[in-house]
Amino acid sequence: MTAVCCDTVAEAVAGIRDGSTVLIGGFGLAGMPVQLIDALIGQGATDLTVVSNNAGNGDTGLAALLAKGRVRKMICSFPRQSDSWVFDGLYRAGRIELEVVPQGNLAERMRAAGAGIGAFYCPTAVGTPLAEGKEIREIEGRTYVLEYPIKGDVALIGAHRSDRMGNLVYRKTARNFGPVMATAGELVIAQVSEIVETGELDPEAIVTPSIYVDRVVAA
Amino acid sequence: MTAVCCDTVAEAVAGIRDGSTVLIGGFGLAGMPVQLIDALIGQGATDLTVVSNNAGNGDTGLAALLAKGRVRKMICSFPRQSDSWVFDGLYRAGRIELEVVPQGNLAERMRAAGAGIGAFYCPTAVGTPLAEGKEIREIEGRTYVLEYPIKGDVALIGAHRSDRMGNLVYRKTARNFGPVMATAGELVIAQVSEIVETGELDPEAIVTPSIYVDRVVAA
Amino acid sequence: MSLDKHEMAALVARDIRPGSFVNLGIGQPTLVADHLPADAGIVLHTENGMLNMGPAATGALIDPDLINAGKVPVTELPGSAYFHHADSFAMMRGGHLDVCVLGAFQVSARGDLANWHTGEPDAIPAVGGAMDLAVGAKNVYVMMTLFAKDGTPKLVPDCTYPLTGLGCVDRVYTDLATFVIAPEGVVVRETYGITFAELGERLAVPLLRLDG
Amino acid sequence: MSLDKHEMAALVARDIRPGSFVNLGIGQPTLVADHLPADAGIVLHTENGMLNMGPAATGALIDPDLINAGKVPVTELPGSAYFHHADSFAMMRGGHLDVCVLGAFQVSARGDLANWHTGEPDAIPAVGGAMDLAVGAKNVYVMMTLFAKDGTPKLVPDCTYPLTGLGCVDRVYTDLATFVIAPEGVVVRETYGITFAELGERLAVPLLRLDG
Repeated sequence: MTAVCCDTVAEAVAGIRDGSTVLIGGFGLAGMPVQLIDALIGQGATDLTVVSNNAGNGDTGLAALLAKGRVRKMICSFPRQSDSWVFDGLYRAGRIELEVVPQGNLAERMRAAGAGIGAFYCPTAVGTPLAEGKEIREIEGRTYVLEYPIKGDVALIGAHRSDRMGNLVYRKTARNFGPVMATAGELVIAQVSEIVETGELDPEAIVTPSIYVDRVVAA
Repeated sequence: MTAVCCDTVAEAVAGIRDGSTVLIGGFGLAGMPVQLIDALIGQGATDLTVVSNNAGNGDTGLAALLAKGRVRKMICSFPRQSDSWVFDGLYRAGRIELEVVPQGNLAERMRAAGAGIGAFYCPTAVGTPLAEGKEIREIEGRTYVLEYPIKGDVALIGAHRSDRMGNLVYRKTARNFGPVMATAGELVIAQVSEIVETGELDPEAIVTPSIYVDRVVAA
Repeated sequence: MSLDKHEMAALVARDIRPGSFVNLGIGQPTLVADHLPADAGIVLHTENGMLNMGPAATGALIDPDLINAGKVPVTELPGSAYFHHADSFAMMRGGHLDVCVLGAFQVSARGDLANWHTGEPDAIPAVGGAMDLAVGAKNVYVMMTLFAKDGTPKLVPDCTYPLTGLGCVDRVYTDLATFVIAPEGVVVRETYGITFAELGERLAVPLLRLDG
Repeated sequence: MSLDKHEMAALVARDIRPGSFVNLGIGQPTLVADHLPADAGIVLHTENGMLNMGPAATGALIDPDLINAGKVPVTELPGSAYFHHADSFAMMRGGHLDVCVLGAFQVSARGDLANWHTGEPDAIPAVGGAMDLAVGAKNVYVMMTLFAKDGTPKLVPDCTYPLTGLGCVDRVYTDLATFVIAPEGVVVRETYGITFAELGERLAVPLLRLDG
């Protein structure tokens, strides 16, 4: 179904259920859908599994969601940062579960979810602790680890501009995880700087086609 | 290594060896690198395996390469067309081998080759003759077929414009297989309508980054 | 009266919800586009890498770089987007299309689809994107005549032609009746110029009547 | 004289061929950029989705949407291209980068790399893109001091820290010597302020001398 343009971020995050797996875009702050995360804090859904590259910076956005005890589990590649004190505290207190996933696996596992791939043999992490307990196979002389898709009930992403149908373009390295998460989320919500009329975006330059986007909001 | 801009198509296809697997872009005639194929005919490499969506149209391009007996095997999704008489004749005469691959598998298997994926479980063709003899696995209640990458020694692709570094943009549905083949070929040769100065293409709209392209030629 | 292909296309079009993303297979299914209401915001996908495809191009609008999966020149509508083949098929196989409409040689009572190969030993096999569409779209609608030219039914207990996909068909639109392939069996939704009883006599498939 | 980190970076830069596509890891490896000749056409990749990254941004050039993998604001050069994370890591894992330069806690004589986790039980694990770079780049160069602050060697018979990748390191650039990890063993290419014999005494790894 084509996307709905929402008037408010509260409307955009309506209906997210407790226990959901929420994919949250961004790499550091670039591409991070901060207003959507704030709206999710207000919306109230809890017991969430959050999939995001990092585990929050400072005290706002994802860190604030974590601080409110609303996240049961983080799936990310790089939780530990100079300003990840909220996550660090929760983790050391045993109050949050952590699955560390190599950044490329994080991206490719979400791509697989969006592309209908059941599982894939991946060269990353062979022989390391992150491959422990996983199925291994040698193919043409190289060793691979079997990796499974990561699907989201919801994806919250930040993009640059949307048209009224939900086609998205991004800006510079703020593109990062957004396009992949848009394919892997069941309910995809995009926060953009601007919603333009349909037809204003160059069809050759659209990165996330409207088919992947359920709701957009300018924020 | 950054791309080399060639003055002639002959220079662009120099060095292609007998027995190579050659990925050839295009869907029908859109995106078909016709001048590169003509140059390959002149260049002389034989005993080729050609991977392309179709198996040649009319008497020119890929059909002409086939007619000269230079292709040992075709890997494609849709050989049979109203004007595929060259291929049809060779096939019925037992003079060419054919591997029919569902179009999505063709694309995804090349993507896997370019992305370092060893193999992937794929929903397409389960229970059909095209899955016969292949490994099957049930994952979360759905059945998948294990598919392996298709790598090219060479990729011949058609694009719209290139800059001097080899960044490529395409035009409308002529994009089709080009970007995927560019990732899966060892030696990637692109025919473009125009080579522009580096910096003239919009960095947000580049479809094939220069890292994938070895040679470009305006033709 | 039995339906002609345009009437069948109109029936299919009527069942496609506004705002849907739809792939119309090569051949008769492309006729469905003529019956989609212009204001329904239905977006057409073509597997060679485009969303929001417009009608066939004629005259000066013909552009060799802008074709559909049947290699017919087409046009673009505002809001269209282009993408490469791996992305296009990821979209299909990942279950993002709401509906695809396909032709068929045979459909089985369980919704198996045979539409790519007649099984003749000298036929050159060619599958294209049929198998990907069959497994990928949320709803697979088949549009076909109910009987082959030799009078044999195309809705069958088991497909005898090589399969395209297993249990993937949701609805079948034919010249004589429309069917829903449901978990409990084949449900006849409407008949055209034939009675339910006659249909049951001519098909080897147990048929259920639509209640209400 | 032993080398400082800038001299080490210069040595790495000297070994990168013109026209190469290179990823410089977070930390000291980023210093290599300062020593790449401007006319060599070397293209820097950052795994958060960009090719042909320019130098760090300062002042008015700082753009929060344009950062490198270390989350430092950077600039773009003519011919740069942006792509999403799955495409960026496909590029890395598919073997398309010519060189990546990484820091390390330990490198083994067989080229195993440990650079993501100290193994301390209370450390919060964080891997980022290190494992993907280790398996993906055609040439993996490590840049590190040869000895830890406590004097223990970082070039070791077997890594005791959790591994990042198996047999993936090709060359090791340190303050005291540069090494090539070859099929026949660890080859010392050059030494700085230390002799080959002294090096052999301080490392538990058998060392080969570069012939010629």
